[in-house]
Amino acid sequence: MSELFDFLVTAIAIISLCLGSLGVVLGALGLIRLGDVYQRMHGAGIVDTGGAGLILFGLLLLSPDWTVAVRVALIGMLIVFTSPTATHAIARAATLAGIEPILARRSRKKPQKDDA
Amino acid sequence: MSSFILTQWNFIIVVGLMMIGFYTVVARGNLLKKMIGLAIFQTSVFIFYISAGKISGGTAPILTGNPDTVYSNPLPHVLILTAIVVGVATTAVGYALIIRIYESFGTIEEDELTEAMNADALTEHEDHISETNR
Amino acid sequence: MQDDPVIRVVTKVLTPAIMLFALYVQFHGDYGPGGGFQAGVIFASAFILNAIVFGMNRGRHVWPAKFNLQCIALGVILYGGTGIASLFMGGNFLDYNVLSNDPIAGQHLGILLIEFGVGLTVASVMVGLFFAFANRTQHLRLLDLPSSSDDGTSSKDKPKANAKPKAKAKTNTKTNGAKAKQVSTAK
Amino acid sequence: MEFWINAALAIILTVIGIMAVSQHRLFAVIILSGAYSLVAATWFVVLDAVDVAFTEAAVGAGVSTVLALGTLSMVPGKEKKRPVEALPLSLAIATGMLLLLAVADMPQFGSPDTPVQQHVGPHYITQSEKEIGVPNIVTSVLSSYRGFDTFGETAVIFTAAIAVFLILTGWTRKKIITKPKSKTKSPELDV
Repeated sequence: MSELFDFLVTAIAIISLCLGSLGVVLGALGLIRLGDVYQRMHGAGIVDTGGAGLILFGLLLLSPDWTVAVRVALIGMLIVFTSPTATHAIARAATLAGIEPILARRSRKKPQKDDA
Repeated sequence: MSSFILTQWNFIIVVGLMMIGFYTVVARGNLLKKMIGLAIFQTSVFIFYISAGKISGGTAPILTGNPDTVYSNPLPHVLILTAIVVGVATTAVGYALIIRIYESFGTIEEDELTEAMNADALTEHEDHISETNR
Repeated sequence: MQDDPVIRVVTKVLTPAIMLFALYVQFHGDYGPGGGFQAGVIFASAFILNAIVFGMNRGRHVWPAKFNLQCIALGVILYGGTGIASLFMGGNFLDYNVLSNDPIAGQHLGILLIEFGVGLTVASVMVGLFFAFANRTQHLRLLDLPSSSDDGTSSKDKPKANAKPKAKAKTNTKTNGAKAKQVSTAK
Repeated sequence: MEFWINAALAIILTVIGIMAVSQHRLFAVIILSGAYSLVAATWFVVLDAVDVAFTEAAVGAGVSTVLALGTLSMVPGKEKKRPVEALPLSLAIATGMLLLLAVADMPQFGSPDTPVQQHVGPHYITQSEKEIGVPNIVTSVLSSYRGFDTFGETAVIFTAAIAVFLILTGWTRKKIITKPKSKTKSPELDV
């Protein structure tokens, strides 16, 4: 019974680690490929929540003893606190600096939409 | 050749980073960028030291109590640990000098700076001449 | 930043956590990765965050300039004083074995003291460096000198910013030179 | 496996370095140098130097970037575009080639019997527990075996801080020049 449980926990951990790595890669790709600062923030958000969150969840399941688990949980808490705040600060700074979202710009200049 | 690349990989990359930093320090005229190039140069030296202290299959030099554990050499770590903090302190002095240079001459590009300094020296010279004539 | 509730609240929550983590790094440095240098930088980052979010004046209020200078000197004195103390207690300079009856306990005490000295110096140096850079514009105003960042910092004319301040600063130096001339002629 | 992590991090580091020096906007240069420091810190973890990685992440990527941004807020944000200059490039490449020759003579990476591993390192590793009693060998070497060294480094930091305070927050000679003028014509100057 406990062997099955261990196997399941390890399997879930490995799956979440793989998904987390995929999330990090996708987020990095989005950070490079997307158009303007607001869209790129979405890529960064995927790295923070999808990537780091899933990887930390996998590591939490795999942690050998409780002190390591507590540390991993603390790192997760830190990311939960700081990542949305940093995203908010960047978005706020961009708005205050007068940068318009690329979609708003496109919808205003409708005739040129096909060119873009 | 390929075995050379495989076994000395870290040192080859260190040389590459050193070249990037060196070129930036010598060729780029912007003083702030020179400082960044210097930081890249510095980091390449750090990686060189740490790579020299690494033992394959070793762990970090924190005693585990297991007598069979192989530890990497702690000495380069100590040297680099202090070098990093000293590096940022000296870099801060460089940044402060850049700010003062910009306030005095209005530019941080090297060639314009030379011109501005020459012009300043000329005006000071003229001042001196006019004062002595007066 | 001061009028933004999200950043303010998160800063207030995080600042003690950062300080606690710095203290953990400082005093757990004997057993895991960490030590005075890292702990000092992390401790300073708490104050830097506080100053960025709540403004330079409030940041200075929390960590005054005079206290900062005293802390920088105190850290170095603590380090050197530990060495001198071991000298007076019959050992060599910075030989901690003599600090206590048991050599191992002496080593522990000595390492604790000098790591604390290093941490104190590094923390206050980093805070002081940050304030020195961040208060430069204000300081120039205090000195009654033209500041270089009066124009060019507003984001809308950023593209033109590398041509504009140059011209202005050059005129500034010229006017200063003119002032100097006037003063010298007045004498 | 370890080699491939090593290789990937090295390539990322080189790419970030080249990107950082080829940008003309200084803001991008500074942010990329922060990313460079973080990747270097990750590499230090792979190379078993956890303390160094910790310091590099806190200092190189944190405080150094903050100071650079503080400087950038007072100087122009763009670098004057320059062509790639032949002489410095050839100089850098020539130095690199010479160093590659030296690298060929270096002992193999990661081997335990190099000269670096022969002298004081084994003494620290084997005797530290008996002589110092602190599990983290880096701490014991840093503060006990090489206490003089660290004392010197602390003094350097102290001196650098004093130098920055004198350069940035001290009085300038211009103050002495402008002061008599501000006394005579204070209402005009206050505007």
